[in-house]
Amino acid sequence: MLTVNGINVYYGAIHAIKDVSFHVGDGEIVTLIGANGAGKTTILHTISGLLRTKTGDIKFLDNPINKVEPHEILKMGIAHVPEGRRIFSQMTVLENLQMGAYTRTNKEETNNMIEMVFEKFPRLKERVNQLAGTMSGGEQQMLAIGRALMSKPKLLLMDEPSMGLAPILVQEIFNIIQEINSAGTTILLVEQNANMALSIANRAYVLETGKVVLEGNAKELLGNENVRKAYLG
Amino acid sequence: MTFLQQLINGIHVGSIYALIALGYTMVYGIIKLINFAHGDIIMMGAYITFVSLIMLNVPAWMAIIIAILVCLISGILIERIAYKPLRNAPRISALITAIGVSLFLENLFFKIFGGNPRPFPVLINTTPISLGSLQISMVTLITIVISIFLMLALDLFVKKTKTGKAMRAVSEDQGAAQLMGINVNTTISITFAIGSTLAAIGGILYSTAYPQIDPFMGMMPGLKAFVAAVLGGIGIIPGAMLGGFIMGIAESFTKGYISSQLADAVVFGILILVLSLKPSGIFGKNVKEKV
Amino acid sequence: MALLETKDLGITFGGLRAVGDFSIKIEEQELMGLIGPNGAGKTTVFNLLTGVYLPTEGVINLDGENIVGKKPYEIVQKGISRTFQNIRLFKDLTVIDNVKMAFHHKMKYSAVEGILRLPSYWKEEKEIHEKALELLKLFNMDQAAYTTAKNLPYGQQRKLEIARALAADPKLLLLDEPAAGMNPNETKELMETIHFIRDKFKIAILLIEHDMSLVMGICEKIVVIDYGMIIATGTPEEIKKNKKVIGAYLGE
Amino acid sequence: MNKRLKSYSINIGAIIVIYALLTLLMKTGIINSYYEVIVISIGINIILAASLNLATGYLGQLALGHAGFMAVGAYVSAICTSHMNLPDTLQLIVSILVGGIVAGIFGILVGVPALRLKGDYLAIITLAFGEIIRVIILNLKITGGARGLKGIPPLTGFNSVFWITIIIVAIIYTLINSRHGRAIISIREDEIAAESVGIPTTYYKNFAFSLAAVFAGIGGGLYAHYYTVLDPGYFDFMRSIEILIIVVLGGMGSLTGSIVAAIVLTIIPQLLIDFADWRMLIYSIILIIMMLFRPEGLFGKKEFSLITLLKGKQQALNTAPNSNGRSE
Amino acid sequence: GSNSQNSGSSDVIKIGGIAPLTGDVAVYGVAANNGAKLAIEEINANGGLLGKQIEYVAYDDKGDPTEAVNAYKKLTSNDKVEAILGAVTSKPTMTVTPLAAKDGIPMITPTATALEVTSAGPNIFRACFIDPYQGEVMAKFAVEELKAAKAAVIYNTADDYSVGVAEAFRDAAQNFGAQVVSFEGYNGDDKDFKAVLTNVKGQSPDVLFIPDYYNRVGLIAQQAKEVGITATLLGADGWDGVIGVNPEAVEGAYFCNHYSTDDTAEEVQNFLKVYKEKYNEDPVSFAALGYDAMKILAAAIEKAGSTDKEAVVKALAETNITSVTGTITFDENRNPVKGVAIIRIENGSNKLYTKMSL
Ligand SMILES: Nc1ncnc2c1ncn2[C@@H]1O[C@H](COP(=O)(O)OP(=O)(O)OP(=O)(O)O)[C@@H](O)[C@H]1O
Ligand SMILES: Nc1ncnc2c1ncn2[C@@H]1O[C@H](COP(=O)(O)OP(=O)(O)OP(=O)(O)O)[C@@H](O)[C@H]1O
Ligand SMILES: [Mg+2]
Ligand SMILES: [Mg+2]
Repeated sequence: MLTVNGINVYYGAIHAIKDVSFHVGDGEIVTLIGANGAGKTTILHTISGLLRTKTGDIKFLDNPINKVEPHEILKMGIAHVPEGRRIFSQMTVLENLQMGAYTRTNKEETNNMIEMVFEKFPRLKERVNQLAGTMSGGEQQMLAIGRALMSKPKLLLMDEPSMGLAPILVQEIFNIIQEINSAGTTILLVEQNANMALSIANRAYVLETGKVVLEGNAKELLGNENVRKAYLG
Repeated sequence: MTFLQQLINGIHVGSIYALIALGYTMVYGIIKLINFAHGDIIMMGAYITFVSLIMLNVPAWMAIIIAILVCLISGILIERIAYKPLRNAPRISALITAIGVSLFLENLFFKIFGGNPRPFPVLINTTPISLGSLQISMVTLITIVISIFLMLALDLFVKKTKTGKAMRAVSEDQGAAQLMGINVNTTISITFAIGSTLAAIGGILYSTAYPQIDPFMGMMPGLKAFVAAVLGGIGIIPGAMLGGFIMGIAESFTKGYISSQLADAVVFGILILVLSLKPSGIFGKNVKEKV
Repeated sequence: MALLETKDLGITFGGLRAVGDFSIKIEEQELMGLIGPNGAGKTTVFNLLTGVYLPTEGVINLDGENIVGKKPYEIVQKGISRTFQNIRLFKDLTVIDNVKMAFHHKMKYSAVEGILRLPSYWKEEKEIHEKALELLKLFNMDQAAYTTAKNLPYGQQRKLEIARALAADPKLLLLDEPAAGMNPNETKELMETIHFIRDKFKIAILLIEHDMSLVMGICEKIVVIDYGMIIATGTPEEIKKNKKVIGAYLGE
Repeated sequence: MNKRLKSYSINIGAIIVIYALLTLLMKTGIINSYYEVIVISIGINIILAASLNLATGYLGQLALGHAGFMAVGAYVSAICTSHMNLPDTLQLIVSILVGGIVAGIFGILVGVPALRLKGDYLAIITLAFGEIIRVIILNLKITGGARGLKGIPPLTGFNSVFWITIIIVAIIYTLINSRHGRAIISIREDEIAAESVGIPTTYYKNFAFSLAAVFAGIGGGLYAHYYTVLDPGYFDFMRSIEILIIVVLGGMGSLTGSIVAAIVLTIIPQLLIDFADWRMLIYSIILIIMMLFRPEGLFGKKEFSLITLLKGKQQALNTAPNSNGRSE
Repeated sequence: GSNSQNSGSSDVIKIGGIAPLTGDVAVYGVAANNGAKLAIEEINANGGLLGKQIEYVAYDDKGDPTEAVNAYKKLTSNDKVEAILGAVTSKPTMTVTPLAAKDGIPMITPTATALEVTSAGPNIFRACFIDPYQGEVMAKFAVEELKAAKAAVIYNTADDYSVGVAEAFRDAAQNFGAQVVSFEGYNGDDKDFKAVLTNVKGQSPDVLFIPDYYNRVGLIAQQAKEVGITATLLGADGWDGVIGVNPEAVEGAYFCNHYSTDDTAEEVQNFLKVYKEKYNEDPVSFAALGYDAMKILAAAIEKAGSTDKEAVVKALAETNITSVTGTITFDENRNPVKGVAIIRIENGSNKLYTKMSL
């Protein structure tokens, strides 16, 4: 579904991503793990078009997307739950969800989606008219995920969705990720909580200072001695 | 009677301020830039109408459309050339280029048309309607009606339409807005187009009321309108409107009952008072940053 | 007397009672955890303790003195400093300048002495420079002293924020989710650091964290809140078994 | 200690050399009285820009009413001179100090309400105050109303402007590189974080803002005693903007930037004077282009330092709030 | 100036100009400057001065006193001009006069009307009337010719020209026995004067005196009509040009001027013709004064026989020439002594109504 081939990304002079290649198959959950600053967020931003590759290419459903504008990429079916949530804090919860369905024209479908999101996150329903910026960290995270689901993406990029969530919710978020996945959405997941991520993923890539250093079956990596030492504690 | 007359005078000026303030507020709302060149779009609107009428001899409605189109396109171009490259730069840099653009437009028109004020042709029959000893000119009525209509339309547009919501999203977080599938460049261009259209209309109404145009005519109403926008709560459309009316009426009453010299001081004094009591303007939401 | 004691502390936002009837005691050098579901009001408690929000009810006694109504900077000077859930460093300043900021209220020389560069200026500046370096060394960050803060990796930024809070010389340190965004290995390292800080600086620490390995691993006492109210207090062992806590927060 | 001494002597040496050179060039007439006016305008602009930089660059509060403080200083010092009769130099010093202090008092009066606001609201309220000050001056008897003040004794000369500029820039520089300056900078960086490490932000905001007003007032005093005529129309909003342009172009938070920009922006209009009515058009284009190419200003937040330059190091640019001489 | 050349040769006589060529008072500066340039062209075409061509170097002062000093110093230090024509508005002029007095350089301002302008030194002259003079003449005219009993005055508080003339008019009108029922100021950058005018209307005056420049007068007159004022409008020399801006609003009004365009004198008609040919617009009084100032200066240099400062100043003091604005001599304060033309606006054009002096 998604093929990333030898991409290099720079922040000014900083070479953040070095020759990274990986792919995500239809219906898979693939996870990227790695220490702080390894470049995980950078990769997700590059896929959704907020950052540009210097060299290399990215193909989504066989179409090259590394020169496509971010808003077009969303229309092609990639949604992104960004790091740090980036909800619209001056808008209400409901308006945030509506923004998620910006490209959709069918009102009824939008309302159905909103109901579905409320089902998954009842807390959002309680706060439907609260300004998003005043919600707690965890509530905002739920909103960010809900918002991304609104566009019914084919591929969902998730950047540390469990960060700052209560343990009971972390469990739940991972359940929801699996649910979303089994409902047909492919998922590329970035996580610090490598244990959890590897336990729900099909395959995984390990990143170190902008390079892929290891890849394989998620369950195998979970058992890998080096990975355990470096990322699982 | 003088009282009512002064009030009507105030509402007239106020509705023009309000109309200009709307454009300020919209542009500020989306890219958080005090668009100093906005006042000069007013001047452009007036000059283009003047040129089309006098030199090209087109009918009035066409002159107005030409003026609006030219302003609209200029607004978009100005954003593309002078502001867009600075989107990720400190905001104050864009403020300085905005001042640069303002100086440029003023001096460009100065160069082309000279500093001599030009009489603005009569677009609206100016015979006043008399109600007793009260005089209301047609211009006043039309100005008030157009301003209020445009404000309501704009408010609905921003609140209800998708593009309107996209504007609010872009104003908060351009990156996140892109992730929602919003074309940020287009949205910003639309905002400038609307703002410039309002400025053009404002310019024409202004020049109809004060039928004389010169290259520097946009400065004062621009500044006052900006103050009006802040007074009402910048970024908030009804706020701009209310701010405009308050300024106009306060100005008119101060001139009429206290002293003309103090009009500016009173207007700015009201601004200071309002901001001291309500730091984000009359309709401004007082959002404290959550830490 | 306890170092910090709150009585029936509470705040209401509009109609929402974000925190209520919040009474706790923190002893000197105690290491306490504050946990609870998202939106329970943990960060709000921190904001009340540090004067960012003015409580609508209740008292906060620090060393027996009620600090309600004091400005945030006054509270820092009285001995409570904090880190933020969303990191708030002076992003464009160097690491060492970030730390030096927090020494401000401990320094004496006046603006005139500073401008005239009198000996008091040189002496104090030299002192805090050395102190700041020392502190950074404790966190293994002295190598990065002259890097701009925003260029640090996330984990290091969290550590820098803790170092900066420590530089303010608190009696009570409040840490809001210090392990957020860290992988399990980094979290482990952080646990050791927190322990070390407590012992070395002899201060009390109150921390919010969702990473149970950290909370259960180092806290001596844990307070659990839900919907702004305390639902349980106890040692990690007790909390782990508490049915209410499991239902509301920990999950199975 | 040694290093410190060396850095002082290099800087003081450089200042004396510049002073001697300028004086010599004036004596020999190479700098004729036209160029002398430019040198003096540069000095006054440096004072105004450096002081605004304190409020806007270091404190981070966008202020659009700086000309108002300059006006207060100019008028008060001119009136002061007309009511006293001291020897010239002393008279000038007393007058501009009084002007500066009164401007500083206005700074506090404006700052207390204004500094509670943030961002552009602060900008607009300072603009409002600036305009009110102008309107008041326009309506007072003692200021001569619309006619302005005339016949102010010409007490300002190259020497006074040169040394006062040096002193003010030095004060701002040493202040910024002290704990008080750090406190001011911390407010620019993150006000909430600043409070959370124990910095009384309200105090420092008012302190920096009114100190900036004092210096602007002194600049105004020098102006009044050089041009000998005061026109209330001169101290309008556009004048505040001109000063702001210098600060931004030089780099917000860079004193050397303000100095260089003051020189450049004083000279450019003079060079353009031969283009008559094309002049402002060209100026506006230059302004736009400069900002597009260097949005962070000529120097950003960096300072140009002679020491590092003399040592031949690669980085002659030194991060500002860092008293101990190292940079990234 | 666009026409400055870097020649130090002595086969030209350099004359410096200071005028607002940009900024919001540029209208006046450009007009005065155009008038001066026209005079120079004529002189040069007729063989120049003392057998030399005049080289005119004019710098922009933006109407700003600071810039005027820059311009002055540049003219005297770099261009080493022999005499100075300028500045145009009063404040920049008064910033420069003390410097000029110290240097002793012959200086004539075409248009700076403030009373104190020429008091800086014996080398400072002007070609226009002073503020009080115009105000007094118009007061006399209102009371004696128009038989006005109630007069109202509105003036621009930000402009010392306007203030000066207004105050002189008020005082004189009272002396001549009229009642000044309203004396109100407005702001320089206003466009809306209805509030003030509404108050004036309440006093029902016979005449309304508006001493301001033509661009604002056009607006004020328009709005005076709108609020229903029927008083006769009166103005001063700043009005010249108003018929180009808003002729209907000022129909039937009177103002005083330095000259009248329907004066049949050869100087006037020739000037009107040549000016129009060259600049493609009708000259306003600023242009005429710029032209005359240059003529006065040239005549003085010719008379002095050299460009020696003292000689030229002495010759200036003895000026007696006839030009566009009349026959000009100087009084002991170096202000011109000449008649005032009272103009009436009829059918959209300026008609000489009468000539007056105090
Ligand atoms: N805006 C930026 N400018 C310069 N460098 C950046 C920027 N953003 C990230 N970097 C650098 O790029 C590298 C990769 O950063 P990235 O945010 O992708 O890491 P990450 O793997 O997502 O880390 P984390 O787990 O902390 O989120 C880091 O070295 C970081 O310092
Ligand atoms: N300024 C405010 N205005 C309105 N509501 C607020 C405000 N600050 C906090 N709240 C609300 O108070 C509740 C508690 O928020 P708080 O940030 O304290 O939660 P928390 O326990 O820290 O959660 P998390 O673990 O997710 O960070 C939330 O429901 C939040 O929406
Ligand atoms: Mg990341
Ligand atoms: Mg929290």
